[in-house]
Amino acid sequence: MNFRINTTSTQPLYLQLTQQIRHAIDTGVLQPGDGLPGIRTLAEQLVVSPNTVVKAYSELEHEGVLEMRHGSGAFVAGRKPSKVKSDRVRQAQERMRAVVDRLQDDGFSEEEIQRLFEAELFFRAPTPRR
Amino acid sequence: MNDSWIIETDALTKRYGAVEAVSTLDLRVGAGRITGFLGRNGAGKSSTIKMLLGMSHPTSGTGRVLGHRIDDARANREARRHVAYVAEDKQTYAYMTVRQMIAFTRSFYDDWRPDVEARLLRQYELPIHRKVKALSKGMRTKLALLLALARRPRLLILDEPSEGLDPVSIEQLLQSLVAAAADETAVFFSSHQIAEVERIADHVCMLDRGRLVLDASLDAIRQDFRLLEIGFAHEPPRVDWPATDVGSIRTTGRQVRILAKCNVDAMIERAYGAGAVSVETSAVSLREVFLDQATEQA
Amino acid sequence: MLWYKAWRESRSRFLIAVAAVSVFSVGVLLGARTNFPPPQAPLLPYSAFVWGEFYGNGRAVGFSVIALLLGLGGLQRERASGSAPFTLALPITRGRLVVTRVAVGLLQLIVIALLPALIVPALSPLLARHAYPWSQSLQYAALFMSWGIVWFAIAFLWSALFRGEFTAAVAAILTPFGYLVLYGASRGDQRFPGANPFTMMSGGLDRHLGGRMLLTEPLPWTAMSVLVVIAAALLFGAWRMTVRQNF
Amino acid sequence: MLYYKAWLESRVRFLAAGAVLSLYCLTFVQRARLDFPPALEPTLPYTAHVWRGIYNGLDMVVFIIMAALLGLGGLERERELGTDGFTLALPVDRAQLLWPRVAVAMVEMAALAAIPLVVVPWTSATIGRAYPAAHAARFAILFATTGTLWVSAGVLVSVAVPGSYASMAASLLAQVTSAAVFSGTLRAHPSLSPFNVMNGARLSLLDRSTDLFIAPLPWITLAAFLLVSATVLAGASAISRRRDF
Repeated sequence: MNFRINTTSTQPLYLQLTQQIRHAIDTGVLQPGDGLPGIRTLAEQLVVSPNTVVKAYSELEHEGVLEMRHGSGAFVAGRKPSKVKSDRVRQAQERMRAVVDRLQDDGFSEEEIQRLFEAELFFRAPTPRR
Repeated sequence: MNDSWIIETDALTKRYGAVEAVSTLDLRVGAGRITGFLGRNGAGKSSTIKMLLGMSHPTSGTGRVLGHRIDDARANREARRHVAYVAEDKQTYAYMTVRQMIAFTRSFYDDWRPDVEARLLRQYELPIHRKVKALSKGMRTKLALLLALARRPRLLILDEPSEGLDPVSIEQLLQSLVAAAADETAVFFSSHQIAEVERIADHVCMLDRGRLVLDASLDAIRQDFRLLEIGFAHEPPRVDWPATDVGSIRTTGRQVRILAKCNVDAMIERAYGAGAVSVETSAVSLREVFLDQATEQA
Repeated sequence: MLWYKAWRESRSRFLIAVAAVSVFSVGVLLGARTNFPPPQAPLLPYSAFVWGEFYGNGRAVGFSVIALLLGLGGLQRERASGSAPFTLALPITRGRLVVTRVAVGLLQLIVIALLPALIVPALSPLLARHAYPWSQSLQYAALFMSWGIVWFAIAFLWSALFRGEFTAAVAAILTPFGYLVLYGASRGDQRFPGANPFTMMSGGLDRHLGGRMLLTEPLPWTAMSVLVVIAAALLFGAWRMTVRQNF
Repeated sequence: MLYYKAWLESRVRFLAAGAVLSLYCLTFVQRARLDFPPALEPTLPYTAHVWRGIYNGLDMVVFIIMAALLGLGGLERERELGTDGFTLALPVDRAQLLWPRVAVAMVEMAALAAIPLVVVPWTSATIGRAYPAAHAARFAILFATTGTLWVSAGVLVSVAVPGSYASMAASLLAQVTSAAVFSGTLRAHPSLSPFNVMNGARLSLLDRSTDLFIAPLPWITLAAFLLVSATVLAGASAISRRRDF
């Protein structure tokens, strides 16, 4: 299970990590009951502060996605993700890829595309995660 | 936000003749986190660190490291038992071999970790029988790092640790700092490599002309800091922006550029209220914040 | 600007020496005002008193030590303090570095040799109420300089050779004494008496013979020129070593 | 371990001085086998010859100079070499950094003072001469006690004067100046001058002809010298504590 953190992006690292874990669970790469790397190991592997990992894990535990078993680390929670949900996510991915391709054909760079998404997301609805 | 500050200064000041290298600094560094210490050359970073470690005496004001007063020689010495420090100049004793340097340093601390010492010796490929004066600059830096990392201190202070290291060694260094933080060591390091700070630091403190101009968490910078480009059709009116929320304001012609630290929506409404015709917000990277805060006082 | 660099690197040693020599010279002349002629030797001629205070063995040792200290420093010292790469990156040859340091050092040494040579004849009448001939003090200055430049060159060579600046300094300080030990051990003082540096610097006169302790015969020009050649050879050696060293 | 560091930093000065002094004492006695008694003074006792050549000769001069040099080094020198950051970060205060250096310098100085005691008596025996070890021991005590003055002067200079060569110049010239003062203005009180006390010159300690001890050591003066050294060292420690790096 390897994650990729983009340190220059303006999105907090712990959010990136939570999204990637959530994505891995949704796409079925992480099954319920699977163990996640320890805080120290993941921090050293990604070369990020352990607090980033701690924050990501506690965020996901708060949402019930992960279970923290004392002493042995974080595990994916018991609820089996419905099959439908993972297909829906996969379709959404294809639509997203189409949009991005068209934007790139129109000459937008990756950076601008990311800023467009952000501005759009940012202004649509004040995100609860202040 | 835990309340036990590892480093806490109170109106700390250091004056060299007429120049005020550090002026009334109220620095707060928390336990259990990695704090980046930024600032231009001569902003007062090294002077501050030297005062924290009792190397130079504050002109006025005081501070505490690990709860010990920094301007009391005996208390400062007690604090240094649990502090590991890598100086800006990575020089150690030219006339000692690597092995002698390790034996010498180990004798002062009871938190020495021989296993980490052995691992770093292998990882850094340090020739233990060679004299320090015969080491290359990179090797000297790695030795200085080993002498600090082969311990379990409560606080690790590093003054530009990655200076003079190749990319692979820098990656190893950052990993060691992360590992130290995972062992409940507070890490406080000054660096000019913004990318390093952006990657492993939880919190950032920035000095400019001896004053604290930034004290924020990286998550806050990424999430809440926004650059507002406000355009007016006419002369921009005087608007009293809330001082605590604003990092800097710059007016050029009918354009006002504000670095907002928080409450961005409120500011946008206030801008439109003041007759702004266009307000553009964009996220801001640590580098942009640094350039903004540093040139702000230029 | 190399002159300025050489000056700044040796300035404190030089100023300390100048201060000490001037204070010492004036102090002695002031002292002479009250306790000259000394009670136990009422007939002691003033020139003999001056010889004892200014040119006797002890003072020749002092001057030699100053000469040795002025010769120290250079690139090896910069290597220790980390500025060698910067200096070597300058668009200058190492030869020029050596030449400027030698020139500045020798000028400083001349100033220190001339200090007593000017103070004593000038202030003796005023402070000690006795006269002392200029010619004598200038001749002693020349004698001091003859061995002085050799000590300077030796220190210069040692500090080009040794990496640790204290090692070079200690080697320099001990060189005259090492020389005397070998000189004594090889019974040199019987075979070629002229080769004892401190006797020569004191004008080859012996206190026990009494008299006015004035230089009467001409200066030993041959011996002095030999010393100049030796000093030049030592400096040349230091130059070659500095040029060939890699930092 | 600070003693170990102090030893490594002063080792070169000590060993060099030890070599020169031992070599001098050895060659001096060996030469006496051929050239003693000197033609001009056939009746000169051997012990007086030894006193002139060693205790009032080159051995004394080199001992005085090197004793002060042993006191040099320390934090000012480390500032020049860039290791002051490392040393000052150690969990020891300035006094704990200073005293091992002073102690090692004092021991080294005492060793240099003892060289004639170690060399002269037995080498004199090998050339069929005799020099009483007891007297050599007393000279060693006089050398060592007055030597503490030079070591502490060196330590004071090493703390006050930045720059290793400048501090050498300062300590050596302080010695030359004090020699001049004691032989000039203070000429009338030889018992105060360390230059006289260390070998009994111009004091009523030694027999006029044999230069051996005929009186007990001037313990009060020696105690006074130790007191002066202690105060000078305390001053140096105070300066060192207030120094900025």
